[in-house]
Amino acid sequence: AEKVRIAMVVKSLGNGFFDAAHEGAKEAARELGDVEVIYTGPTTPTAEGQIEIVNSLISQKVDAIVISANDANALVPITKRAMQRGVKVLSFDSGIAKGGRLMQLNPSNAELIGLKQIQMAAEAIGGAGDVAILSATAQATNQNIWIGEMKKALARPEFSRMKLVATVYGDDQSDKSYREAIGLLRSHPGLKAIIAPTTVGINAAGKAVVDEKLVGKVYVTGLGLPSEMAGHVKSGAVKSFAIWNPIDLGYAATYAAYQFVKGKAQGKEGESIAVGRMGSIKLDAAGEAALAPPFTYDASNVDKFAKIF
Amino acid sequence: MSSMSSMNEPASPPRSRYRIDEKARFQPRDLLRHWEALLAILLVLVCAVNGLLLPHFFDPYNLADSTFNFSEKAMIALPMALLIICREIDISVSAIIALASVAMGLANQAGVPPLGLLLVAIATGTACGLLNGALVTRLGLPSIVVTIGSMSLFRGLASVVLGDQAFTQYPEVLGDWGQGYFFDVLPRPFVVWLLAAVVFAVLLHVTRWGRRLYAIGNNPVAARFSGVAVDRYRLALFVLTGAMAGLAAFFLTGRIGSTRPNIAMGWELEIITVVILGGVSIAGGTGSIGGVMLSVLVMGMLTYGLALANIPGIIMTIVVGALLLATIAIPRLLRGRQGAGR
Amino acid sequence: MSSHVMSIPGTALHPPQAPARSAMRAVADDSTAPVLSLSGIGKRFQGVVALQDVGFTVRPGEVMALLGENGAGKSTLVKILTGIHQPDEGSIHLGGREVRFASAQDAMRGGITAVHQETVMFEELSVAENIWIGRQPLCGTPRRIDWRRMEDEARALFARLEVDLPVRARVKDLSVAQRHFVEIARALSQQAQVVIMDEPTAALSHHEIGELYRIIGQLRRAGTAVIFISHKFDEIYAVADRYTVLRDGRFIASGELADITEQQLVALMVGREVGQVFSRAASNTEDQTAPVLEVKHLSHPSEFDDVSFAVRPGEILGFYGLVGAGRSEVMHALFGLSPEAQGAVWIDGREVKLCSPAQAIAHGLAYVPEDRQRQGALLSLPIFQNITLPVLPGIGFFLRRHRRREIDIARRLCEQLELKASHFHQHVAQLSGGNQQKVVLAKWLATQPRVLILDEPTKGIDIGSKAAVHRFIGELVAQGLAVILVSSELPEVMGMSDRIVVMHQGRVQQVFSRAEASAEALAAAASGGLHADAATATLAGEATWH
Amino acid sequence: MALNFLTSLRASSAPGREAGEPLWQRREPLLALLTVVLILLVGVRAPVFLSAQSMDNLLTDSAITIMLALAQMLVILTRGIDLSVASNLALSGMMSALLAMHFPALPVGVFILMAVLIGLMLGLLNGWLIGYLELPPIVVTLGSMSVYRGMVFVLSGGAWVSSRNMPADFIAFPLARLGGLTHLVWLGALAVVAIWFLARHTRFGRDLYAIGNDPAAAAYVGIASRGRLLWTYGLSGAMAGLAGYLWVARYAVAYTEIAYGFELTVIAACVIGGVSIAGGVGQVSGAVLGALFLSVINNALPIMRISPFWQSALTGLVILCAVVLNARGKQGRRKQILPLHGQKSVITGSRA
Ligand SMILES: Nc1ncnc2c1ncn2[C@@H]1O[C@H](COP(=O)(O)OP(=O)(O)OP(=O)(O)O)[C@@H](O)[C@H]1O
Ligand SMILES: Nc1ncnc2c1ncn2[C@@H]1O[C@H](COP(=O)(O)OP(=O)(O)OP(=O)(O)O)[C@@H](O)[C@H]1O
Ligand SMILES: [Mg+2]
Ligand SMILES: [Mg+2]
Repeated sequence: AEKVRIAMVVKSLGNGFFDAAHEGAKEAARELGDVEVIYTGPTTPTAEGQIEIVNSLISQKVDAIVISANDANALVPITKRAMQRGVKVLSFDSGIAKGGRLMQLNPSNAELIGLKQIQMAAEAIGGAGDVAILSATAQATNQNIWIGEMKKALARPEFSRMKLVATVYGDDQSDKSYREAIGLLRSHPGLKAIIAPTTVGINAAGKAVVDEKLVGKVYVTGLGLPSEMAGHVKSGAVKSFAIWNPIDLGYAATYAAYQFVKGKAQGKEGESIAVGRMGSIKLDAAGEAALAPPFTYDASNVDKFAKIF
Repeated sequence: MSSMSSMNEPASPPRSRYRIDEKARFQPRDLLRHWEALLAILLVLVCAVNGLLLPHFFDPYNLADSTFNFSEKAMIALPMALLIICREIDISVSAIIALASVAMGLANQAGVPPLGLLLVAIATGTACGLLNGALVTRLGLPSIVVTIGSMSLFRGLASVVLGDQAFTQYPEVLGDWGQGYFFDVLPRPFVVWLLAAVVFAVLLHVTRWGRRLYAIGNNPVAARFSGVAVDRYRLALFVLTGAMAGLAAFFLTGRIGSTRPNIAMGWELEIITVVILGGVSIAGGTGSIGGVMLSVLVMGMLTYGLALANIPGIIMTIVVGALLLATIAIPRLLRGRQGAGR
Repeated sequence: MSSHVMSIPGTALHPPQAPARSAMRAVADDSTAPVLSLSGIGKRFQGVVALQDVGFTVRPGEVMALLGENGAGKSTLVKILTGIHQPDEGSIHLGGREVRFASAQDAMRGGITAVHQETVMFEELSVAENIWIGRQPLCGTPRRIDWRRMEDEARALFARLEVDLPVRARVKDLSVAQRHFVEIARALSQQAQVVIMDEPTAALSHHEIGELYRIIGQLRRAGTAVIFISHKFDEIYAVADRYTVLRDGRFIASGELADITEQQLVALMVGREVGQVFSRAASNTEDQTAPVLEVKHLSHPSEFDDVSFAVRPGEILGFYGLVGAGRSEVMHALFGLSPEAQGAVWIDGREVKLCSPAQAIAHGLAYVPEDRQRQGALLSLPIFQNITLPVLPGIGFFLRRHRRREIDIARRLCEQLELKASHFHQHVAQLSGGNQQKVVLAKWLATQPRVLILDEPTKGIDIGSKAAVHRFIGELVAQGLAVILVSSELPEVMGMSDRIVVMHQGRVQQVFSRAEASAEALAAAASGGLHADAATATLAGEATWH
Repeated sequence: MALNFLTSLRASSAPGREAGEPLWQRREPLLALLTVVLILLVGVRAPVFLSAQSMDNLLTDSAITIMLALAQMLVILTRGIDLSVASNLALSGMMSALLAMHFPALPVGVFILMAVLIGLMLGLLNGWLIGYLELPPIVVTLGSMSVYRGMVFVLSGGAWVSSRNMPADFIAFPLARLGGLTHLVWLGALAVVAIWFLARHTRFGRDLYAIGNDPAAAAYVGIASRGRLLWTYGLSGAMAGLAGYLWVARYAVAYTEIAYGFELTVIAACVIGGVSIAGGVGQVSGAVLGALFLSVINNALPIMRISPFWQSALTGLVILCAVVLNARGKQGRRKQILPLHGQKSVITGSRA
């Protein structure tokens, strides 16, 4: 029979996180048997690049698209058209605004992610002190959502002794992130922690802390892949960081897309979708579902996972 | 001193000793010397190969859809070609798109109707072009230098206004223009581009304005000495480029239904690449709109084909870069080096 | 040292006296072996035959004049000899050995050097570096440029040339004439066996040419062979021993200059008899005719001051001065090219504002600039597009429909000027220097001006064409055109002009009527003095106003 | 006998090599002053910027920009431009990182040498196309910029090489200190001296000025432009290669997009430093100051707590201002025919 063709569109190629998600997708395809996965993404993380790709996927008449969007709104028109042409569109990781997709699979609950990062920071610095956020670009959708959640978490009484002093953007460029990190360290002498919800950022901040000989005084935490962060955990600049399992995420997203193609899922509120070995996921009012809380890595386990993703 | 004229003065103007033909004698192989001919062959080749290898390539709907990927860039390629013919360049075009789109977003929030948004976009682009042009012509600065600076400035202003926010909620009509069709088959941005291309082609190849643009690109000093208001033409071209970038911003904003400061990032180099592939010499004075149109189509079909084959975008940049190098290097290699010297 | 050089520039009538020639001729008698000999040289440019089977010899210590019409192939030959072009066929023997020059460096090493027709200058570099560029003396370890020695040697060169130039000045601050001397110094610095000068006098004024002759004399005495290219016969007879004539890329004749008259030479060059230059009778316009153009108190902050003059229809107003006197700048201002200039311009008795060339053209002015390459020709546009550029408004908006008219305009003018080209779509870059000048001239005649400003209009034009140009100007003037003729050639100014304005250091020094003008008086005024003969002591344009 | 056509010559025998305008009218001192004023202004707002540590970091941070700006200056002097530096940097950086990952036992010198050699090869390819095939530099380097960047992806398979994969001494070298200054600063200083010597005191360097002033004339005086161009782009490539290693090691990470868009920063540094895009004009001091100027801005903005959203706009504004100031300095210097006011005319007259 014809194979079900599911395209996985990622923010940009050459990103270890998505490469791992691709592994998960392939695992799902193997399990399902009649699925062909097309893994693709633009050169630079731009919405326009993804739009071009979705356009060509429509032309190829793929059955489903699972996409991690560079811009929640910019992709809506094109994915709407894809759905008009009968392509099932799901977003994962970084979502598309409602109306532009059938469902959004959050790697975890945004609230949990925000909370987790604040918790890690609090743990590292003993619950009190100045913290700063070093993000990717000011336009990155999910980073912005998490930053919002972090701010909410900081308002909780248990974090009342922590103060967010700055939010800066490193544009996912190592040199700019590094310079911004140094700038944070300089202009906020009392800074205790830098939270970077992006791999380039957490890397650069870790390096900056080491170079400034502030290991033990300033801690870096945030979201990153074990393989890319192992070095900084070793150096001591990073005590712990978090990430969800991208393999599971890719697996579940692909599995869910298959269910949509086969008509076993419609994307209605409260609907439960079976996603193989991950059990089932439940859609909320916004058509979103979340997998699991992010997993924390530290010196004890990072080397083990560094070999996997 | 020597004697006076020994020639009898003819009553009528003297016939010259030299005959000057109107045109060089036509030779069929001259046709192949034309860049446009090579591009046309390349286009046919690209389409044929794609059609053979990719089952979905020749689907008319797909072809129509594929034009959305390049129409906006192609709109800017037209005035950019004129600029490059005039020995100028504008690196800030994509930043102008961002700023114009932000202006549209602001206007939209203020309740300006769709037609007004178009005007706002074009007006913003025009203003940006005016700034570039004024700096280049009034202060005599090299355009590449000016536009590197203004690129940062324009995009920076967009980011000042928007911060980490985005403008959304554009009216439905904009989406129709951005990715809708005329008569359900003709993609609107593409049709607009074609119309613009015809206007530009007439402007450049038929009118005396166009003739003067070539003159300026050829030798700006001599053009000025010949009564061409060189700076006014330059200024007008920068303004025109800005305005077309504004127009492109209108379509792009409509197509993606939102505005962020990093919209259209990096387009300037793609646009310049297309123009150069179209046979417009970076040294000024040569090039044609036909060539630019063909090159837009070649690039469009090529990237579309590669995308259909799911070849990663970064490989595409290698292909495009190599194509650019090959198209300028191969003719030179074939002609040999005997054309060297002065 | 060199006491025989005329002590007061310009006192002698042209040609300036060349240093005693007979004494030197002895060096180059027939028995000497040739230092350079060419045979069967051929060169093609994309099908155009520039040279075909050219051969001649040059002996040490002789000055060989290379003659030919515009486009005869002289400059191409120079470029072949200096390694810039490679010949398609034929051989070059230097000092008895066959040589092949792959590059200009090769030729230099071989001992051939040239002052090219186009100026070869590096504006941002110092005078000394311009002389030694690519060959700077080195010293020390690591090997580095020995600046002091380079400058000292440059100074020594200028001392030898008896020219006073600061070696550290940047060339962009030099005048045209000064640049030429830098080029000559460069050529001399190479101790070459053969020095080629391709129209070296085109930008030099009268007495600077005298300096050049002296330098050629020095070379000759040192046993250097000189190939001298010029379209001016007075110079050729003053400086050269032998001649070689090219026509249409072919070798025509060679021989002793003493054995041939100017007429015969011209006949060899052109292949027929031609008329002579400077053959215009004074205009017959009475002084009462109202001037078509009046310029009153034109000033510029740095270039010129309080310049006033007037031209009547049917009159030629000459402008004479040394290079750098500011004549071109005045014309630029008049033509709307320098916004800083102040003053009044009246046309037909009404004051007009000339803020741009377009306005000037609209008011009937036309300006043929002196720098053909930079200001005149659009080298990679077709001939006809060059010619119609200033008259486009008169042709129509949609040019495609009027191609015929454009070609007709171009054809009429090109035939009158005897342009040598193969077709009208040919790029101007493919024409020889003189033919390019004709295209520029045609461009301005196409505007059918009422006042034609000619800035060195016959620079680099061969004798036959010069006659054509002069005759043509004469005809136009006879039809009521007013002409301003800026020229550094005394014979040309004196022969053509009805009145002559002499400028010096940005100011009008004196105005001469045709009758008053003598070579001595003009030259003296140009170098800043008032000549006794023109004792009316009419200062600065006063006389111009009736 | 002196000729009296010297009357229009004003610029004469000023002390120093480059005769001409007095010191305060020249661009470089002005720019130096501007940089110092900028540093002080930032210091007023954020005194920590003036601390020794911060200055040290500023120098370290500007080293790579300075090195690339110097090489770019040589290229621009010849009327060229090298848009491929950032891609070249990424490619040679990635290749040396991959090498380090697979052969961690090799000494650091080998990785540096490899990076330089790879950069040199990439640069020579540009140089060959530009010098020997006489193709326009902007087009060639635009093309190679895409190709080189794509190659980074192909070679790395899109994966990162992160600090875990790099040997410790590979990472440590750029920031290791010698006599109180980081290796990066020393390398930057070395590059300044070397390029200064090259540009000022070798035939190679002077030929570049000549080529930029008038390429056709350069051929007429026998300058072998092709070879010169080949090696100029080669040098630019080698410098980018070295910068590639330094970049990757300093930030302890290599991925496809490192230094994306950095070529524009480098060119902007040259332009601010008064290197004329039209060729033939430019000083080592200018390029260095231009690069320093940009580094000061880039380092100061984060420290000054200026809203991140204003940074790009401010950078653009500053570039435009610097360029406009440069242009104003250039205007008004034209030849002068009239004797200057209050100065007697300089007719030297003829010697009898
Ligand atoms: N690069 C070139 N490409 C094509 N044709 C050329 C080129 N250079 C010269 N020619 C042609 O070669 C012929 C000889 O030109 P050349 O410049 O040698 O003449 P010339 O004798 O120096 O004339 P003039 O006195 O006007 O300087 C001309 O017909 C010219 O059109
Ligand atoms: N210092 C200089 N720098 C650049 N260009 C110069 C310089 N001096 C002279 N020139 C060039 O030479 C031309 C002639 O100079 P200028 O206008 O000063 O004198 P002129 O009286 O017109 O001389 P002529 O017409 O005899 O050449 C100018 O138009 C200019 O292009
Ligand atoms: Mg010639
Ligand atoms: Mg002049």
